Amino acid sequence: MLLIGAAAGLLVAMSLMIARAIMGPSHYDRILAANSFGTKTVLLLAIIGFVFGRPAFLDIALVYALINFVTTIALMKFFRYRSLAAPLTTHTPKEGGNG
Amino acid sequence: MSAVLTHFNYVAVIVLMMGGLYILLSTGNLVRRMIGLAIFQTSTGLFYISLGKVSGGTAAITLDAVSAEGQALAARAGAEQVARYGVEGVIYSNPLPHVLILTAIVVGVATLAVGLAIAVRLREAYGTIETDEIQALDRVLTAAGQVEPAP
Amino acid sequence: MTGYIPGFDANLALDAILLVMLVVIVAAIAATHRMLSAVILMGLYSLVSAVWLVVMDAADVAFTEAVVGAGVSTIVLLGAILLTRGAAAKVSGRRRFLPAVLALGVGAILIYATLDLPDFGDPASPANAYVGRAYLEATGNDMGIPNVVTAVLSSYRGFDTLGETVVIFAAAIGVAIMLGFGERAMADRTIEPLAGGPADHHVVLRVAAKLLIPIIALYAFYVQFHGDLGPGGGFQAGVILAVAVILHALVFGLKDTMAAVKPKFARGVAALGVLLYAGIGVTCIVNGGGFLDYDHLFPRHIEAQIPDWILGPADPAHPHHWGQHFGIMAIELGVLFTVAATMVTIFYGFAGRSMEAPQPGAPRSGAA
Amino acid sequence: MADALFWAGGGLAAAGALLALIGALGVLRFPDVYTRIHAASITDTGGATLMILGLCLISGLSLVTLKLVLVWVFIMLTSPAAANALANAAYSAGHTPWIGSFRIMQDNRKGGSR
Repeated sequence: MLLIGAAAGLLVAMSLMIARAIMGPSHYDRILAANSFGTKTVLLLAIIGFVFGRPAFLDIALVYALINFVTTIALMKFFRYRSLAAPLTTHTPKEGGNG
Repeated sequence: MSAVLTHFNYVAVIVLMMGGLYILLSTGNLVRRMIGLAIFQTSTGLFYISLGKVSGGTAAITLDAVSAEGQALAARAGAEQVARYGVEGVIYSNPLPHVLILTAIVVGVATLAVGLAIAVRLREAYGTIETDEIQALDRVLTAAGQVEPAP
Repeated sequence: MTGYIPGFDANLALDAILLVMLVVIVAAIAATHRMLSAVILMGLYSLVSAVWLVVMDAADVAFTEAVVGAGVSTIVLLGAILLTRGAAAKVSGRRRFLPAVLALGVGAILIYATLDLPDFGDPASPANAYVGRAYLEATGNDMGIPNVVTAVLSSYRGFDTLGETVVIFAAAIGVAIMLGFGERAMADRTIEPLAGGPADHHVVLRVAAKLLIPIIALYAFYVQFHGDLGPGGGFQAGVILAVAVILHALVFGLKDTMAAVKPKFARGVAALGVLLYAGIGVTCIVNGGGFLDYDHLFPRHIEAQIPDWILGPADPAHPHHWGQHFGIMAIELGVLFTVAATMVTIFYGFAGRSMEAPQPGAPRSGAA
Repeated sequence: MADALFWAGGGLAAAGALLALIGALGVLRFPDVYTRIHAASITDTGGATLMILGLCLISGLSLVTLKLVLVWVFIMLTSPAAANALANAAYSAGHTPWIGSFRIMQDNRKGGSR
C-alpha cells in the first residue's frame, strides 16, 4: 500500500519536472529537469517492479541509471560547447593527456 | 461510461498519433518533421502493446506457478480467471506484439538517423532545411540549368 | 465485457496517468518552436513510454525504448541540429490551421474506428486468446527457454529478425556514405580542446566516465547473454554497447575514440554481425535442417559430447534443445555486433562532420 | 517479523518519495539555475537512497537486493557528477546567480579569460 503511495508521490514529482522542462527559461533548466526526471523514472521503475510482483525487472532501472548520465552529458555539451566531438578538457593532449 | 474506461488506451494512443501528425504537417523544417514522424511511429507501437495486454497478466517470461511470485499473481488475478486464461497456472500478456514493436523501435531509430543524414546533406547543398525554400531554390536552379530537372 | 477483470486498479490508474503525461509532452512539443526543447521533450517522451511499457508487461520493449529512445535518438537528433544550424525553425501561421483540421478529422475517424475494438485487457479477445496463447504454450517444450519474447524473436521468427538486422546494417551504410566520407568528415581534421576558463576542464566528468564506461560495456554483455532468461537480448545489448563508446567520445573527444574504435573497424563489425547470423542459418542447412532451424545446429554426434553439467542430465521427457539454446545465443550475438556497430557508425557520422556549409543558393554541382 | 520489515520498507520508500517531491517543488519554485541544480540533485540522491533502502528491506537477501544496491551505486556515481558538470557549464557560460554575487566568479573569470 505504502509502495503505491510512494509511486504516486514520484509521479507527481515527475510531472513537476515536466512542467520545469516545458517552461524552464534557460536551457540548463531543461537539462536539469531531464536529468532529474531520469533519476525519478529509475526509482519509479524499481517501485513498479515491486508493486506488480516482478522485481526481476530492475534491469531496466539499472540500465536507465547509466543512460541518463550519457544523455545529460550530450545535452550539456551541445548547449555549452556547440560540438559533440570536442574533448572536455582545456589543455591540449600533448601537455595534459591524463585528464 | 464503461466504454471510456475500457477504450481509454486506444483514444489516448490516437491522440498521440494525431499530435505527431500535426507536428509533421505544421512545419517546413525537416528535422522537426522527423520528430513528428518519430512520435507517430512510437504511438503505433503503443497501440499494438495496448492490444496485447491481458489484465491480470504478467510479462511473457514463464515462471512456475508454485513460486512466491506465481502465487502472488494468481491470488491477485483470482483462481477462476487463472484457470480459464492462465498458461500452467499463470496469466501472461500476449508476447507477439512485443516482438514486433521491439524490432520496430530499433529500425525506427536507424531510419531516423538516415533521414537526418539526408537533411544534413540537404543543408550543406542548399544552405537551408525549410522544404519550401529548397523547392524555390530547385526551381531557380533548374531554370538556370545548374541542376538537371527532376525526372 | 466477457472475462474482463476490472481489478488491478493500480495497473490501470498508472497506465492512465502515464498516457496523460505522454499527451502533455506531445502537446508541449507541438507548441514549442525551439528545436532544442523539442529534443529534450522527445527524450522525456520516450522515457515515459518506457515506463508505460513496463506497466503494460512489455519488459523487453521497455528495455529497448529506454535505451534507444532516450539515449541514442536524442544524441542523433542533437548531432543533426548541430549540423543544420542557422536554419531557424520558422513555423508560419497559415501552416498551423490546415494541419490542425486534418489531424482532428483523421483522429475523429480513427477514434470512431476504435469503438468496436476489444476491451482493453480482455483475455478473451481474439489476439490474446488464440495466437498469443499458442506461443506461450508451445515455447516450453519447443525450446525450453523462459523468455517467450526472445524465443519468438530469434527462433520462431528468426528469418524476419535477420531481415531487420540487414535493414539496420543498411542504415549504417547509408549514414556512413552520406556523412562519413568527403573532406568534411572527421578522418582528416584535428579538433582542438575547448578554449575557456578553468571550469571547462571537467575533471569530475572524466573520472566518472572512466569509471562508468567499462561497467556499461560489461552490462551490455550481461544483457546479451541472459536475454533468454530475463528481459534483454541482442538489440538492447547492442545499443548499450554503443552508448558506452558514445560516452567515451563525448567525454574524451572523438579523436581518441576514433583511434580506439576505428570507423573502418566499426563498419567491419556491422558486416560481421549479419555474416554470423546468416552463417548460423547456413550451418543449419548443411546439417540437414531448414534455414535457421536451430534444432539441426548440432549433428547428433556433437550433441552427445556436450557435457551434462551445462544444461543438466539428458532425460527423454524434456529434451534439452541444445541447438535452440546455442542457436539463439549465437544469432543474438550477431545482432549485438550489427546494432552496436551501426549506432557507433551513425554517431561517428554525425559527430565527426564539420559544419562549414556554402552560402544558400550556391550548391556545388556534383557535391561529394 | 516479515511484515514488520515490509511496513518499515514501505515507510522508507514513502519517505524517499516525499523527499523527491519536496525536491521537485524546490526545482519549480527556486529563482535561478544554481539553486535549482542544488535542489534537484541533493533530493534526487537522498530520495534514491531512502527508497532503495526501503525496497532492500522488502526484498530481503536475494538477487533483487543485489540489483537494487547496484542501482543505488550507479545513481550515486552519475547524479552528482552530472549536477556538477551542469553547474560547471552554466558557470562558464556566464550565468550569474540571481541572489548575491559570487566574488570568486568575477576573480576566476578575470583570471580565466586571458
